[in-house]
Amino acid sequence: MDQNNVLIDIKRVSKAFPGVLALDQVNLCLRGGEVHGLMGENGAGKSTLIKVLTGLYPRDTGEILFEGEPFSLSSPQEAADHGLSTLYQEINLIPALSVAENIYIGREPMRFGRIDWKQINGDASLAIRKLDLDIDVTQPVSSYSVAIQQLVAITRALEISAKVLILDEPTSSLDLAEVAQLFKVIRKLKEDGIGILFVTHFIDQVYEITDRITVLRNGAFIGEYETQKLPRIELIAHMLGKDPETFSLEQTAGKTQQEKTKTGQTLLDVKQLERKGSMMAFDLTINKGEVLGLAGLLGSGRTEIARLLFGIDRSHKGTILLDGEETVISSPRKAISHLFAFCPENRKEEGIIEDLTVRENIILALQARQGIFRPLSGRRQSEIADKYIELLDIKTPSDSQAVKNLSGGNQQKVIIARWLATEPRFLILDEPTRGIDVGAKAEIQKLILGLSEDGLAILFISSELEEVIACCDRIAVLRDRKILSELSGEAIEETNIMQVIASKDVNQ
Amino acid sequence: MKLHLNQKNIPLLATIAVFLLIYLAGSVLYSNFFSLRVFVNLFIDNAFVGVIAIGMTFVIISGGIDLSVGSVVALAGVLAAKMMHDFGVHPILAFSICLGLGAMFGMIMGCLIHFFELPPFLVTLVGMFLARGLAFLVSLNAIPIKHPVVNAIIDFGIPLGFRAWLPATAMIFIAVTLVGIYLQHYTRFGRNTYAIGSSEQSAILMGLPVGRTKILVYTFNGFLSALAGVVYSLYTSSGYPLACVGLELDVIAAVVIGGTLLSGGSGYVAGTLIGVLILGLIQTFITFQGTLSSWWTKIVIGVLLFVFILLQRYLSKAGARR
Amino acid sequence: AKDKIVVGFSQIGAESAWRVANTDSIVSEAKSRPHIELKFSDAQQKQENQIKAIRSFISQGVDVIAFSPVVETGWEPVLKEAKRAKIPVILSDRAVDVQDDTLWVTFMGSDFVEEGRRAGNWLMENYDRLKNPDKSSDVVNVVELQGTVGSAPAIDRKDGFAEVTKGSAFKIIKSQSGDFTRAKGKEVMEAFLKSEGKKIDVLYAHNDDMALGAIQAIEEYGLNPGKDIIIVSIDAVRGAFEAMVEGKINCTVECSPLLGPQLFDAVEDLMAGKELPKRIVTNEGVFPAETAAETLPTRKY
Amino acid sequence: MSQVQWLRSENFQRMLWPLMALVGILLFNFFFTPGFFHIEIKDGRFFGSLVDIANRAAPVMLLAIGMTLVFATGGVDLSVGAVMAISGAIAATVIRPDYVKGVLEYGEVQSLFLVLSIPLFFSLLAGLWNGLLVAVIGIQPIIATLILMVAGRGIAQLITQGQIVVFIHEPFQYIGSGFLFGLPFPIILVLLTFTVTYLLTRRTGLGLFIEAIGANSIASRFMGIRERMITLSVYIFSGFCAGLAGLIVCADIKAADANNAGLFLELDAIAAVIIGGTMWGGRFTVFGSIVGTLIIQSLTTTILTRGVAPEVTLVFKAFVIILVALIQSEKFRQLFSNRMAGEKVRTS
Ligand SMILES: Nc1ncnc2c1ncn2[C@@H]1O[C@H](COP(=O)(O)OP(=O)(O)OP(=O)(O)O)[C@@H](O)[C@H]1O
Ligand SMILES: Nc1ncnc2c1ncn2[C@@H]1O[C@H](COP(=O)(O)OP(=O)(O)OP(=O)(O)O)[C@@H](O)[C@H]1O
Ligand SMILES: [Mg+2]
Ligand SMILES: [Mg+2]
Repeated sequence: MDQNNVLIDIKRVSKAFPGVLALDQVNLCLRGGEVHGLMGENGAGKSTLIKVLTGLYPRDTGEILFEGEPFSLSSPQEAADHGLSTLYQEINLIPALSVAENIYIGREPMRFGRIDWKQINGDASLAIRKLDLDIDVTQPVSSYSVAIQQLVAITRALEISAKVLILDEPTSSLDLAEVAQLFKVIRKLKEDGIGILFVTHFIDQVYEITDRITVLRNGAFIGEYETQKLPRIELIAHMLGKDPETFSLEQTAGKTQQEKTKTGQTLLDVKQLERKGSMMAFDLTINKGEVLGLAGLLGSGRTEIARLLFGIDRSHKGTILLDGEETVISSPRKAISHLFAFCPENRKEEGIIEDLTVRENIILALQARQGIFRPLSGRRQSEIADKYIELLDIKTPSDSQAVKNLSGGNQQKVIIARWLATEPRFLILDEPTRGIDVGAKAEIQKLILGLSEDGLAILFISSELEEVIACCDRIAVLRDRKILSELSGEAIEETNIMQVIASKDVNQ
Repeated sequence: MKLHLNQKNIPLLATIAVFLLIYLAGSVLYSNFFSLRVFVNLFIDNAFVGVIAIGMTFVIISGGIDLSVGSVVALAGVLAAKMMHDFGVHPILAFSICLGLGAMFGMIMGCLIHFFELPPFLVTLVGMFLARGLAFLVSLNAIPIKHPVVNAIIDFGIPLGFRAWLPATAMIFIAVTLVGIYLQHYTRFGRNTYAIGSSEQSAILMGLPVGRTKILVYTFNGFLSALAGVVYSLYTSSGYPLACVGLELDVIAAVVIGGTLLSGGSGYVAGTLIGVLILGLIQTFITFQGTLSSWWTKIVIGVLLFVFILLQRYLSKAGARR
Repeated sequence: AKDKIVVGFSQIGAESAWRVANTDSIVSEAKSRPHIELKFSDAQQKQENQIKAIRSFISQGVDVIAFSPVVETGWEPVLKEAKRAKIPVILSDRAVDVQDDTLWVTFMGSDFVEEGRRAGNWLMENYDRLKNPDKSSDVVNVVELQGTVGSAPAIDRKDGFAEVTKGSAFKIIKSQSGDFTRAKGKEVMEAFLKSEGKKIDVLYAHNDDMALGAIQAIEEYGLNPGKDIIIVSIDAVRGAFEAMVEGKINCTVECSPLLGPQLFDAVEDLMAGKELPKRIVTNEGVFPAETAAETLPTRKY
Repeated sequence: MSQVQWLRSENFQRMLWPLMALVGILLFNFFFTPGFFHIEIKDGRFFGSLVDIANRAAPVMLLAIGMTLVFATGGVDLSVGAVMAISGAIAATVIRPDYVKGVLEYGEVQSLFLVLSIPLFFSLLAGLWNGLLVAVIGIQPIIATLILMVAGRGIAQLITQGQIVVFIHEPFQYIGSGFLFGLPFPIILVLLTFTVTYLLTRRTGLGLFIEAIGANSIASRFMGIRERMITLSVYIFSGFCAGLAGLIVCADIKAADANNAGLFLELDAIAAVIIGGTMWGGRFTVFGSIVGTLIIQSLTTTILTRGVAPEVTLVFKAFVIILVALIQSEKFRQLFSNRMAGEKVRTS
């Protein structure tokens, strides 16, 4: 690699927010033709560094050189003009506009003084196919699931012919096939000499794609390493700031293999539930003290099942038996009254309430269940909030920080905390560990398993197959809005799941 | 025949359907209602409302609002009249100055909204007070405009046959609508307004020129308000400081009836055109009815508004279900 | 072929009791004449609505158009259109400012400037007689409650009053808009009293409603309306007569809203082909408090 | 919460700047309007400009209290002025049922209870109507309430037949011009409404729910917050506040003026709410709206007492309000403190 081909050189940049020193003398050096990993725990300052780089936040001190020239941006617009193409962590698209337009807005091809819609739609179809996705690009982006939206956002970033490509957790809700496709594209860009800054919490992906890694911890610069020369365990040690000896890499496989003392009691028995146009009739039983996983590809209908069970969408046919009694779950409120809880996959739109504080976000669901006239006292609120801030290790200067000021991973933890605080009987988790760092992910998985041992029934949805396998007692495999089969015990294995998904015969 | 219905267009089609329905109802109920002349009158009488409504559509799509428009119409009209009447300024020059000032007025409001992050509601409310106040300062009295050039413009028109006549003001309305459609669908400026209104944060992160677009939107609307002021003063051949009190609500109503969401991010100029015509039609209905007392007039306007909106919702739902 | 005379009437709105009485008079008079059909349209205080209404009358093909203009200017284009359609136009209550006076047939109603003059004249003639003995008549401090800023009656009534009191001992020390309403009249008078207090000798209100509101403010302030502060207002609605009987208003200048009979007489004459005078003056008076008790029962509005 | 914490809290910060603006306007008067701060006690009643301002502001304060909650849910209520007119018209008609038919004699004296409860009942109904359109049918608030804004005034005029219904009813007049504990009764009513609203929103979960709905209604629904119920109630409450304001105005001038009561007051209320620091869809402060109303009213009173020419009034008002708004804008303040801040960074 050409050592002199330095595109961006960040030197001793600091950035403070009220109560937080988000970046403390951070350095980063990105070269052309490399993929550079930016690693760190939740709240380490990765996203902030990117935002400082692209001019969204002014930096307090420090210097940034772009191709050797001092460089100071005041807005992402300028960044784009300078050839920096950025995918920010939260999916930032315009929900009301079409997929095609989202990809090209701001630099639409013009013809005779007017936007050339034909070309936009044509180009967009081609562009999106590079990621192996085949969707109608004229539909509004909001009609697609989070994963697809993420792919659209990635496509937009890739389509900007730039010198620098910055990707902040692009893969957080993608499954293996999509990730592989994305990496193919990234490698090609790399060959073209583009510098790519890549943020992720998936260690495997870092080793698969990056050339060098910069590690941040609590806003401080820890070091820059060649990926090949940095053992995984050391990388994690740098990120967490612990001695490699004190922990083992196998943290993730949290499942206590000793079979739980299964009561075998059925909590939910779903029979032939169907919603036209979104989910074909399916049966499902969910037992107390058990984690049931849903596996499947993009758009296979996992989220749809969760929404049906939580009363967000109404079913057209079929019944739900709760503790053996037929129950109609007509609204989230009804579901919550049965002690259900639902952690949605789209945290920005359906999860957090940005302007409210961390404390308020945590206690809201509990308060909603208690009703208006049994308010939680200020002290009780703080107690609950503090308990979960500690339990989930949420990084925030105080519980009265507005939740929008938290890092992505910490926002996710707030949502989990919200539902744990309601002490539910049945917990639906849709991509619960999206954007959560390795250490915390293991903690959360442990927590979930612990809760299930106490009798909580859990429906677990994740695009990370590994995680599903590690956490679940049974797994239902979906394809094309249909449950194909159910695996349990020994049969839970990656290859088995893949086989079911790939099987041609739909009639099992 | 298989109609290719895009999901997005259903509300717009529903609005058009509502318009046709009432027009039909009127034609059945009242003689002389179904005539080219009554139809063209909708464009003539509502030209100034329509011109602003086009600008307001952009403002509302960008997630803002502009309450100052009615006052700016009055200010522009009275200022132009004053310049012509008292200082003998040539009408073309007087009108141009007003258009420039209107655009500037809008731009200042846009800057306050963008740079100081003040709520549009408040800034434009202040703009409404200010413009009205300035109009009073220019003249407390209504000022007649008597100038051969103005008269020539007023008398200019295209005969359409059937005793109907398309005057300059209506042509301005139609031209502005066409320009609006072009800006909205075929320019980056237009598309950016959608982005800002749908999610300003995302628009910033996507590197769109948020500040420029926002200021431009208010500038454009200020310009169109002044243009509406010119249209209004041609329509009445005078300038009147108390003109168009409460017009902003009519305009917003027209835009919203046309299917634009007040929360920003969606809507169509074409829808607004229909919205303006629907409001005009309600009035035509009432004058043709001709026996309503003042209070029943208000109640009936309210009821008709309600019925149209219900009908529109019902039709778009029914359309979406297919 | 038509056996009825169709009259299109465009009213300003229903912004005050006076206006309502005006509408009432016209509508009920039309009802009482079997061969007249009235198309009534309320413009909600907006000129643009009036223009729309008139244009709509033209396209409906009415026989006569009558209207009370919101404002004097701005009627040229639409009146030309009416003329082209050969529909005669009658103005009521306010004149219009057009160069070509063949655009309208006749104008009936009040003269706002004249009303202001009458109020001023009455005041100058009667002040000495009514004033508190301890007040001087060398300098008389007048406060004025104006109507809606920019509206024709407000401008004209102010001008008329100013015209006749110019150079006299009567000085307007405060003048604010009370929007022709009671509530505003009360609020503004409170503020006047706060800042000028007992210095105020006379209140001139552009309509009775504001005067009635102001009376309450004066009473609450602890002064005697009609004695400590002489009150002159315009319109002569029934409420003002009641107040005059109690001695709280000293004089009100009539502005008669009962134009219905006159209007339809004119319409019928017109259709019968008679020549109408360009100006039909309404019979109006000045009512001092002394005559109030006997006039009150005859007031219709 | 300790005091220091409270001073730093977001809630206090949001109220700080409006309060400063109010103090500024009052200080101006302190120096330039003699006797402005003079409060005297006559017959156990407080008199003075400050009391007057609060008293005059009372109706708009009530509107603003209701509007604050509506605003926080991401809506707006344009119909408040019309509802004021309806409520006053009904009250006057209850007192003199046959006045509009030309009967000038009073019938039997109506009990105060009826005179108050019937108008308030219909105000609640008006609020319910708005709420149904917004929360159940899903019409955009500005249009939903515009319907009642237009039709409501028509209804009020229909009730009074466009006439000004004057009346005498001592107990009812007390609502508008009576005194209690030395203060004008409207002020007491506002204090009462404010306290109840404050307790209802801040001592229960309601306030938080309203803010949650306004900030993110989807997420709120997913959490089991009764979004529709709450939105509905908020409009009903706004209707009630408007009705109460209508009664005050009507009792104060001893007449129901359906044509003008509450005309354009919705704009004042909206301005007050925004100046007071409430966001459209999100955080709200009822106290801030009270301060906002006081700012506008002290401005109006200042204009009236200082004798600003009526034609200049609006221009003057516009400049003061925009100044008040700018002081509240963080960006604007930064502009002026930039030099200081710049130095701080350099030295650190
Ligand atoms: N606008 C802001 N205001 C205040 N604090 C902020 C703001 N943005 C970020 N922070 C704080 O800065 C720190 C770094 O946040 P950042 O988003 O950079 O973390 P991150 O490394 O991207 O974490 P994650 O992996 O969870 O996305 C966090 O403690 C966060 O709370
Ligand atoms: N391939 C696709 N083509 C068109 N629409 C899709 C596709 N995938 C998903 N969607 C839309 O996205 C929404 C969510 O889909 P679904 O619940 O099936 O996703 P999922 O199985 O949870 O997978 P993921 O959330 O990972 O995309 C649905 O409304 C569906 O219309
Ligand atoms: Mg991040
Ligand atoms: Mg999903």
